Formats: sequence, C-alpha cells, structure tokens
Amino acid sequence: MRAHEIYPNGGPRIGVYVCHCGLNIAGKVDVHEVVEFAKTLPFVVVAREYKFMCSDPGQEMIREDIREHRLNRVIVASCSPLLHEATFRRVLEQAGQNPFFFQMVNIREHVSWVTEDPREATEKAKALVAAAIRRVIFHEPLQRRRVPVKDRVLIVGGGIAGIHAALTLADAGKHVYLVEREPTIGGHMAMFDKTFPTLDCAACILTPKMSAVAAHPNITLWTYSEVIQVEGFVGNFRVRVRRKPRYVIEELCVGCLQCIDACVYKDARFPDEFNLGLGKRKPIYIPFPQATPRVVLIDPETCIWFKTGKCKRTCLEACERKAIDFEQQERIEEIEVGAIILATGFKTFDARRIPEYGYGKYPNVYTALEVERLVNAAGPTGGEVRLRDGRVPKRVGIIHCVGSRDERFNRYCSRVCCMYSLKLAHLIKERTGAEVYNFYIDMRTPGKGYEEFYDRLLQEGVHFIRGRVAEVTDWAITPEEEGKLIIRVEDTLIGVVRRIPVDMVVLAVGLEPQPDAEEVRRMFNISCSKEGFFLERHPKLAPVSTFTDGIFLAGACQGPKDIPDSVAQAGAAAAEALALIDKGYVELEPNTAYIVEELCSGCKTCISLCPYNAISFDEVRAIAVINEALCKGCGTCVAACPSGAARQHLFEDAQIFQEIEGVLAYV
Amino acid sequence: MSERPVEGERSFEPRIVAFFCNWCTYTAADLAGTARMTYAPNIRIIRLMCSGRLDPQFVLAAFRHGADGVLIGGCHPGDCHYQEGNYKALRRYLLLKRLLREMGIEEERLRLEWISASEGDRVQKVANEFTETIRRLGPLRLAPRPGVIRLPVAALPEPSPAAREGALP
Amino acid sequence: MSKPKVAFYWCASCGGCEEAVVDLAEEILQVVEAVEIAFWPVGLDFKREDVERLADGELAAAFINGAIRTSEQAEMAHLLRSKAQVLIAFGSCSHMGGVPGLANLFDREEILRYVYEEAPSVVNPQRVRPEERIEVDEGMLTLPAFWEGVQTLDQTVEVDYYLPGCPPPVGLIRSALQALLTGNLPPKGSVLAPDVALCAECPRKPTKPERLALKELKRPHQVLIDPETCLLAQGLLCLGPATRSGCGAACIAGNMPCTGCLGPTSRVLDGGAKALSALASLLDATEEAEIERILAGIPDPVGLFYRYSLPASLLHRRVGNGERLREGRSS
Amino acid sequence: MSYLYFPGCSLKGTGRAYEESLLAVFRALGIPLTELADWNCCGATAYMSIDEHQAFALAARNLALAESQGSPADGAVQLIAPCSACYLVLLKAQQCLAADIALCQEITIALKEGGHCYRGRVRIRHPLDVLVHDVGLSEIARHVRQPLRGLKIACYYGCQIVRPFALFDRPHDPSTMDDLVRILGAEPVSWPLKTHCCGGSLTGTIPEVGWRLNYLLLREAQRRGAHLIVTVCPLCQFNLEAYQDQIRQRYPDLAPMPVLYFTQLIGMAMGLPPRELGLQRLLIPVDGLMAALSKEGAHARA
Repeated sequence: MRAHEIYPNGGPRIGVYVCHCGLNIAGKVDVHEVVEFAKTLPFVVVAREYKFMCSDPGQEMIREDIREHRLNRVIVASCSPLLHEATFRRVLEQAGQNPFFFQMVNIREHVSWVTEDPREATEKAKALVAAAIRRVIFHEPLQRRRVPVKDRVLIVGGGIAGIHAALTLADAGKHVYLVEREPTIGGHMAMFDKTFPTLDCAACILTPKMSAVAAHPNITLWTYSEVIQVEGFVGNFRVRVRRKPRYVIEELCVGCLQCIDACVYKDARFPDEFNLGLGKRKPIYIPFPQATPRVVLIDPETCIWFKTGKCKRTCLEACERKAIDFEQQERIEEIEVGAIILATGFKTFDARRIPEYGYGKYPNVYTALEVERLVNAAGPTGGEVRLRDGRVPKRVGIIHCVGSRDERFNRYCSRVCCMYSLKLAHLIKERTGAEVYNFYIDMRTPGKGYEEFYDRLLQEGVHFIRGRVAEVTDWAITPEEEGKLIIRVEDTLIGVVRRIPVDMVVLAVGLEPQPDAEEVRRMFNISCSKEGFFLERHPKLAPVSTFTDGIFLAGACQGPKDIPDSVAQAGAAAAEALALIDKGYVELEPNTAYIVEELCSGCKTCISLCPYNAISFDEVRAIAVINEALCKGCGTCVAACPSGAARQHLFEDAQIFQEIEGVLAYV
Repeated sequence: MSERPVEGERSFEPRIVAFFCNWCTYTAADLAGTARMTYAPNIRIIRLMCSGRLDPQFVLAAFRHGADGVLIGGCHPGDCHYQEGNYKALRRYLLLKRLLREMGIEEERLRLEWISASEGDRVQKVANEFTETIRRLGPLRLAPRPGVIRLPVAALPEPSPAAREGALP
Repeated sequence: MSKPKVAFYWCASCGGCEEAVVDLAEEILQVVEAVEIAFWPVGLDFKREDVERLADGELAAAFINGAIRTSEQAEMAHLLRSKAQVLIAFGSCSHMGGVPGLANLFDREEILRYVYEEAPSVVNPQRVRPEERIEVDEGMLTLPAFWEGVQTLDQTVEVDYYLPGCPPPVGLIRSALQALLTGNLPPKGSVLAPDVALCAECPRKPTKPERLALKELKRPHQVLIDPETCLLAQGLLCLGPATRSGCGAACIAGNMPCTGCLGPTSRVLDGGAKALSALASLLDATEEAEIERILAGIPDPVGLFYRYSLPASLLHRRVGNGERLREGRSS
Repeated sequence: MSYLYFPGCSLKGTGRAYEESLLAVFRALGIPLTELADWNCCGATAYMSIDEHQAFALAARNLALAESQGSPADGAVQLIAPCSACYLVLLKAQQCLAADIALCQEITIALKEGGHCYRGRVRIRHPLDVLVHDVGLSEIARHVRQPLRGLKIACYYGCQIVRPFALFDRPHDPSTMDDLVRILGAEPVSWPLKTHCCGGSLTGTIPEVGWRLNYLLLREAQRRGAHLIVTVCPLCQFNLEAYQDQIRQRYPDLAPMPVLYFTQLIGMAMGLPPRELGLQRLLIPVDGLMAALSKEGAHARA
C-alpha cells in the first residue's frame, strides 16, 4: 500500500466529535473538557461537542468539517459502536471519505452509565478518546465485501407467529420453508377456545390462516420435522432438517380418517397429547380435526404392529390410497436460505414444581392450559367444564402468577396470565354459573380493551382477592369445607388470612422458554437472556434482530407475549427478512484476516486453527492462503501467526498496540 | 506486597486494560451500561472480535505501558460466536500465566472470564472484584526498560513518521 | 586512497561471535584485503587509546558483539558509536541480550551473592566482594560498575544494523560485509537477515502436517528424535516458525529444535509472546486440567521463549528478585 | 463417621425421653455420639428476640467448642442438634456469620474474650437427616426386630427443621420421616399439616389460641386414621401431648393421641427395651396400642 492511499491529503487530519446524548453522557462526563483535551492531541484538526451527534444536524456537522477541514480521520465519542457505528461510517461515505477511517468511542454504555463519580467518568472518557485517536491514525481504507443473498426464508415453529410470518413473506412472493416439530401447525393458539379480550373464537381466526399456509404455493410446510444443523452466514445459510416418519405418506393421505376407524383398537385408549391427556386417542390418529396438514400419523410407541410385529393392520386395507407405509424412514432435507426466523414459542410452567398448590396430588387442581381444553367446544368434554369425577364445579379458584414473579422460579411477569385468567373466569362462570375467585398479586391489564375487560368481569361478579396463595389443601376445619379444596391466602386488602373452599383450582401457570431453547440457541449461534428466552439485538432499536445477522425472532421465544404482540412481531420479523433478501446482497464487515504472502514461511500453524476451513496450504508456493469469502474475521489465526505474516483488517496489531498505549497514556 | 508504602495503599488507583470479545463480553458491558450498573472506573475496555484474537503480545504490551492488571473476556465455552476461539484464548492464557509467574508477576494480575451477552451483572461484579484484587496487590513494579519500544514497523500500514517512533509525540 | 577502517569489539559475550568471524576461513583474507582493521582486541593487540585517537566517524564500521552489563561495556559502545559511521550489533547478545540476558531473571545482589558466596565451588569466609573503587598505597583502583540488569546494544547506543544469530551464520556475515563494501545497504535499523521465518528454508517442512494437534510436549533429551520429520510434529518445541531464517536451518540439520537465536521477524514486537501464542494454539485440549497437563511439558517458559531475547522483550527483567525462583518455587 | 451431640436445655428437661431414645438408637446402630463438653444455651427464643448479637455469640461459642472438640470429617465437624430450635439457631448463626463480615468480626472478638475462635468448620446436622442420609434407610431396616405392622402414623416435622434452611428435605411437604416410618413397617398417613404451627409458646402465653392450634393438628391426625403422631421437636411434642385434657374439655371429639419422638419409634421397631427409650415418660402411653397391634400381628402370622 502506498502512502497517498492512506493519507489522501498528506498526513492524518483527525476530527473528534463528542456527543452529549442529552444528559446521558453530559450528565456525568464533562464533555467540554474532553473536547478541549482532544484538541491538544496530535493530528487532531477539529474537536467539537453536540447534543445529539446521531441527529441530522450532528451528522451534517461532521460532513461539513470533512469537506472544509479536509479531514481524513473521524472519531465519534458517544454510545456503543454496536448501536451507531454504521450510522457514522455512512457519514464519512457521504462526505466522500472511506468509511473505515472511523473509530467510535463508547463513552455512554462504558463510561457515563456505569461510573459514579463525574471526575473519574471524565478521565475515563479522555483516555478512551486518546486511544481512539492513536488507533485511527493507522486505519486503512477498506472495501466492504458484497455477497449475494439466497431469496428463501426458513421459519422455525408453526405457531401463530410462525404462521403469520410465513404468510407475510409468501404473499410477498418469497419462498418460505416452515418447519414445525409437532404433527400439526397451530401451536398453543390452536388449543384455545376464545381469545381475550374480544372473546372471538381462536379456531375461527386461526384455522383459515393454517389452511392458507397449507395451500400457499410459496410455502413448503414440513411438520413433524426438526432443524438439526445450521451452517453458513447471513444470506447463505445451509440448513439440514430431519423429517420424522409419520408412517403415512403425506402426499397420498387425504385425511379421510377411515384408517382411524379401522384401527384394531375399537376405542381410543391412549392419552392424547393435544388435549394434555384429558382426552384419548388411538395409535393412528390426527391431533385435532383442523390439524394442518390434515394427515394422520402412527405413534410407534402405542401401535401394536411396531411393538409386537403382530397386528392385522386393518388400517392398511382401510386406506384406498395406500398412504400408510409402515416401512417409512426418517428423511434429512437440505435447504439453502438467506434468512431465518425463529418462532419456537414457549412452554408453560410445570405446576408440580410448587407442591403446596397440590397439582398432581389433588385431581381437581388444573393448569390453565388444561382448562383451555375443557372450555373448548372441540375439547375432550365438548366445552363443558366438568371435574375429573364428572361433577360440575360450584366454586372455582384461579391462582395467578404460578411460577411467575416468584424468586424461587421466575422473577419476570408472564404478561398473559392476568388476561387469560379473566377470560377463563368469564368462560367458567358463563358455562357453569360457578362462583369464581381470582387470587392475584397485581392485576396487569395493559392493552387495547384489556382494562375494560377487567371491569366487565368485576361487573359479572367474579371475586378478586389480592394476595399470593399460601397453599391448596384438603384439610377441612369446618363442615362446609369437607370434601373441598381449601385455598389458604392472606387477603392483603383486608389484612386477614382467609380459607376459601372450592371444587376446582385453576393454576395460571406462567410462560417459560422451551426446554431445548439452549440447544436451539447454540445451533443458530444466537444468545439467550438471563431467563433463557432468545436475546434480541437491541431491546428498542432491534427488537426482532439477533446478534447473528440474518436470524430474526418472532413471538414468545423472545419473551412472554400475547397473540396480538406475537403477530405484530412476526410481521416485523418478516419485514426485516424481506428487506434483507429483497436487496439481493449483504455487505460484510471487511474485518477479514489476510496473509502477506511474501512473508509467510508456510509453517501451517494457522491452518488447523480456522473453524471455517478458510485457510489452506498452497503446495506450489508452499505458503498458507486465506479464502476471504470463507473468513468470518475472528482473528484467531492472526493472534497465532508466529511470524506476523497473518493480519486482520480493522484489527491490525499496530492499531491495537496504539489503543493499548492510548488507554494507558492518559490515566 | 509488603514493600508497598502504606500511604500508597490509599492513593493507588489500579490501571486495568480489558480485552472483550465483540459478541459476548463487550455486549454484556453494554448491557451493564443500559442497566446503569455502576462499577469501578479503572477498567479500560478494548474491543476485539473474538477472545481468540487476543495476542499475548497485547497483554505484555499493556503491562509494559503501565497496566497493573489485564482482564480478558470471552464467550462461555461452547458458546463462542466463532465456534472455538475462546478455547484458544484459554490455552494462551494458561501458558501466559506460567510465563508471568516466572517473571515474578502475580498471576492474579491476569484474569480470564467467560461472560455471555446477557450477563451485564457479571461485568459489574468482575470489574469490581478485579479492581479490588489489583488494589490489594498494589502497583505492578516492572523494571524500567531502556530504549524506545518500536512498534513492529513492518506490521503497520505504510508507517507515518510519527508511527515509526512507537510512542507518538 | 586508504582502505576503510573497521573495528570489532566484544562486550558480555562468549567469544563465539569472534569465532564466527574466523569461520569466514580463507575469505577473511579478502576482508583483510578490503578493509583496515583498526581495532580488534581479540585478534590483535589494540588499546582503547587507539580508538580514542581516531576522528569521529573515521571508522567505516564497528561490529559489537555481546550484551551490555557493565559501565565499561557501555563506555566502549559509546566510544565506538562516535567513531563509526555504521554501528552493527553483531550476534544475538548485542541484538537482543542473548543468553547472558537471562541474567535478568535475577537481580544484581542475588547474582553477586551467589557467585562470590554461595556457589558450591566458592570458598570465601570473609564474604569479600569486588569493589568499584578501592584505595591502595599506589592510589585508587577502580573496577567497572556491574549494572542492575543486562541490556541490548540498541538500549545503550543507537544501532544502524543488526547481524543476528548465536553466532551469526557465516552466510549472513558474508553478505553483510559485501553490502557494507559495496554500500548498497537496506534502510537503517534493519536486521541483516531474511524477514521470513525458518520453516521457509527448513528441509523438514513438507513433513509437517496441516492439522497439528499436540497432546504432549517433549524435550530433546526425552525422546529418540526422528531425523526426517518436522520436530514440532514430534512434539518437540521448535521455535523455527517464530524465528528468522538465514541460518540454513543448521540446528535442524543437527537434529535439534530451533531455539530462536536469529530472533523474530520485523512484524513482531515480542518474539517470545508470539511463539508462545502459536504453540499454545496448537495444543489439543479444551479442558483446563488437560491443558495444564500438557503445559507441564514447559517447565521454564522464559528459558524456552526468551532464551536469546529477555532484555529485548517487553517485560525486560524479572519483577522483584529471583530468590524463590532459584529455589524452584513459583512466586 | 463420628458425631458431636448438642443436647440443649430441652433434652435435659422436658425432652429427656428424646435424649434417652436418641442415645439408645445411636448406640444400637453402633454410631459414636459424644456430648459437646461445656455447651451453653443455643441462643434461641428469648435471646434471639431481645438481643440478636448475644444470641449469635452464644450460638457461636457452641460452634467454636464443637470445632475444637470434634474430629473433622470431609472438612467439617459434624454436630448433631436434635431440638429444632437449637438446630435452627445454630444454622442461622453460622449463615449470618458467613454473610455479615461486621457481625462476624464482632462475634470473633467476643469469642476471643473467652479464649475461643470459630472458623466456620462445623456442619450442623439434624438427627433425622443423619439417620436417613448418613446411616441410610437400608441400614436401619437391617436393625428392625419388631416391624410396626398396622401402625398408622402422622409424621409431624414442625416449622423449623426444613425452614428457612431446606438442607435435607423439601420446605413444603417434607417426606424423609414418612420414608423412615415406612422402613419401620408402619404406614404414614397422608396429612397436609406436616409443617403447620404446633402453637409454639402460645400455649403458655395465650392458651386459648395455642390449644386450638394443637387441637387442629391432633384432630386432623385422628381424622386421617393415625394411631399416633411422631415428631422431631421437644416443643411440638410437649404442646401436642401435654394439653390434650384441657383441649378435650373444649373440643370433646378429641380422642387421646400418643405423641412420640421419631427416635422412640425407631427404638421400638429395633426392639430396644422401653425404659431405654423413655416410653414410661409418655403422658399418653402406647403400650396398650402396641399390645393390640402385636396381637393382630400374631393372628396374622398364625
């Protein structure tokens, strides 16, 4: 590289811009002092402060200076580069400079927000600015790499979020692979009867979307399937999907369900998953009438043929289309996609973890999800609320925050429980006329029409008792408590401990990350937040993006959400994916490693270190060579190269040495 | 460090350089900020893409230029954004510690921590702990090294005159 | 016109560098033909005055080998610097401190105490120590001051060129002399040796596997060394990848691992750290315990990675004294 | 493993039967149990509520003594505290000392005055924990001579041994004693009051309230078909046993309900002589009951 390329206008001419970020920075750091200090540093031509550097006037100020003062280096000291580096690089570009003659200094997240004492904050800010100045002198002009983007999208999870995202993208003319682990799409929403607060029937609004998915020419729907491997990077993911055998050929089955009638088991006798064991199914079954795809499957765990190898297999002849195939094997599909949307949803809190609430011990203690099935017209009881012994409950207690807002389990609020408890209270009262008691810590009803729904329930005469329930017991003291479940709770509004006898207890279980969220996270190389939900790139500015470009989040896999929010987020994720693949290419950070070939001794140290096999040995020249297209820029090989022949753009040794000296020189 | 003057104990402010990987620990540090978790101001964070980029030269350079402690932050084992960079960091770190020991530098002055993107509170905890450890150890008293430390000149993109003299004016 | 004058001098060194000059064999005659040797205490009887008498810059070139540890060595270095147009650090010791530089693992007091009191071969009940100045009837006798630490030549005076190696390979000396005589010299400050690592010229390079993963680190005396295959591949700690070429891989030819006497390439700030990084990267372990087990194969990291370069390294000298170190305990 | 034993005031007074049966059972199982020499008040009740620091100092002194007298097994001296109150206070002291440096220094100075020092190397154990987890149910089963067949038992844990420190059982719905009872051949009845309040000191201060609480426990045990209640705590045992006459005057539906220490029950199953187990000290004797059972047993065998 020749000098005039680095110093187009002679030596380094640096502009330093320190942001107040309102009071976020200026409230702690003496911005003016930092600016004055910067002016004294070598090669600094201008140093300025401004309220909001990222604002238009702020950006314009920098562009102006670049032109006027012929700046060829720019430092912005403001927030985290993860937030605005791109913004300011663009500013350089717009002013005709190479965007990589830029260094950002994080004096908000790393200084003003984490430092008590203003004096120390200011000193720290100065040190970081000094370091950046020393570093940027050694920056080189770089070109971003452009790589083409596959215009297909993978969506993992066929709940309402996955479904909505899939339809949105498909309607935009993009091809979508929708992969669902269960035999049918629909997720939790398919289990509900009504949805709050409007009480419109879940099936009526969901099933049309489900069939739309099945029918859509742009959607490849793989149910009963799981993603097992993800390779590649934004725009070019290679994904392997395992399709578990249903022992029924999907293409042939028309869902006439005659095979089910024909099964040697005359009546259904196995607990059915979809009804949470409240109902029964046969070994050959369909999860529920509107299951999509409407294709039966055989459960080898319960099918006699699979267990004993001896069975008349009446199902076989029952199927005219010969769709049943006992020999079916699992298939591995390989697809290439440009973007991925994770919509893997949630699991409900396991109520057994709170023994004092007696779930699993007292038959009349139910989880909310079970009650959803009970009140569902298509459920095991045809929508009638009946106890396991067939009685109709006269008094029902709904306990809120089971597994939520509880230091022993989850500190967070699951957001949906208050509202669905109100919904269930309404439905139970409507169906049984029972007295319904809600035991709550706080009622949380933010959302369109939510508070109004709460009022409506109050009007309907549902009881609300404020206090966390201590225990559910069958310990009767008075005759009227005999044979009932007694809910012991401190009514914190009147300050007495109360014993409320009921026939049925409903536990409003919270929402938790899927049990395998951790493995999924690793497979897709994204992060989880503390409580185990997938972590968004930025809580406000990038709520559906992840730290891995090209992978987006939708629905409750990112945190507890109700249906409206899940759908909204699904739309957002779809839009992000669309924006990405519609562009046709992605620009990658040019922070790749490279080898100065005439300096390489061919010691091969670097080759085995590269996790992406981007480095190979050129037998002819007997040196190592890097395929920059494969390099992701971790720099491991650079750190290892014993003769300094391997280097990394944007993270050159010299630049980092300068930064090290810089942070230390001024403290 | 008994030879440390007593008054020094009060006046001494540790100087700590931290090398954080972009994907986990640097992000966690941002999170600590967003959550306003204040911690010791002694930490100066330098961003690398991966803890695997950490060249032991950086650590020694930091000590030579006045750091009393060096902190390395990477993703948890198995979580590396680049699959296994953090394992390489771990190996270099362990060998480096042996070297420091032989050079009479307390091992505690070099610390490696796995901190994931969501562990802002760990950044706070580690920063405070480490600052205290170094405060306890007192200033690192390296023997003065005569002569200029020349940056590996050939490693610079076209060196400016200023660059040739490792330290800038 | 008279022949260009040159000087040779030795400081803290073993004399091997002087041998290296003689190793030029008959070629030395051409050298003597071409230049006038104005100062070479090892070779001929010269006195300091002979140098002092020279005018500044009268020497075309001065070759200094050995590290700097005493006031006298420093004085001579300054003296020759002022008389010579070109000053060349000759050999590892003046280049990077060399083996004498390992003395920086101990402080002055420890060394004196050991050498004059504790060493098994010493009998010195009065604990007599050399004094820098001592009054005798004839007057004041003085000795050079023995400094706290060892330093390189360029940590003492400005150096124009470096001829690396322990000792510098004849080939490099030859081409350096030619460059000097013909006057086509590289930029000031250069090391007069190839800037590519040793592997480039190592005959065993083809036998090095692309994916090397070390489960065990061995030292030469522990194994029968195969004379054909890459020494690293055999688990031996060869510093070839981190060391300049130019020696024709002499040690490898002798079936011994490279110990790094020619020093790192020009891109590297601290050769030891770089070698350490490369080696650690190649370990085949991810568990801390397992890594430690393998690393136990490096009992003396400084001795391995800084055998010739401790004074030139970033850390330069041990912190505190080496007492505990010498007793084999770690601090 | 050898254990130190901290009796506390109760086991030398109202709870003598507890001490007798405990020592007898450990002897029979061949487990050495040495009484802590020069022990003092554990610091519970009044002390803790009047002056925490004095209470902690008292507890700490006992711990210090244990540390100096005991022989550490895997890093800690094992100290058995049978009385729930002692057990809890000693645990609390240890936890607080570990957590609160200022307090720790204060107490250390206090101990120093008496020439003591505590380094936190004592592990405080409840005999129930030791018997079930160290000795093991199978080992105990080996020593059972007279299985308590047909005996229905309400296991009563009281409020202190699993709360707030749930070191060896679930804080809600504990089960170790139930398992133990099963091994002895008896049948634990399912009753939800395992950890409910026995009335504590209320029986002394506001008897009406205290006795009602006792009553509720006794009645529920009775309703669930228990022949007797087994407990781990001297205060529980006393409260539930001592006031049954007064309680019956108010709530006639209450039949006499024997209340034993779990160690007494183990001893009975091991066939140890009743006097060694202090059975004669029971206000509501069990011999009638046992006789009846053994008769049934005999019939069953014949």
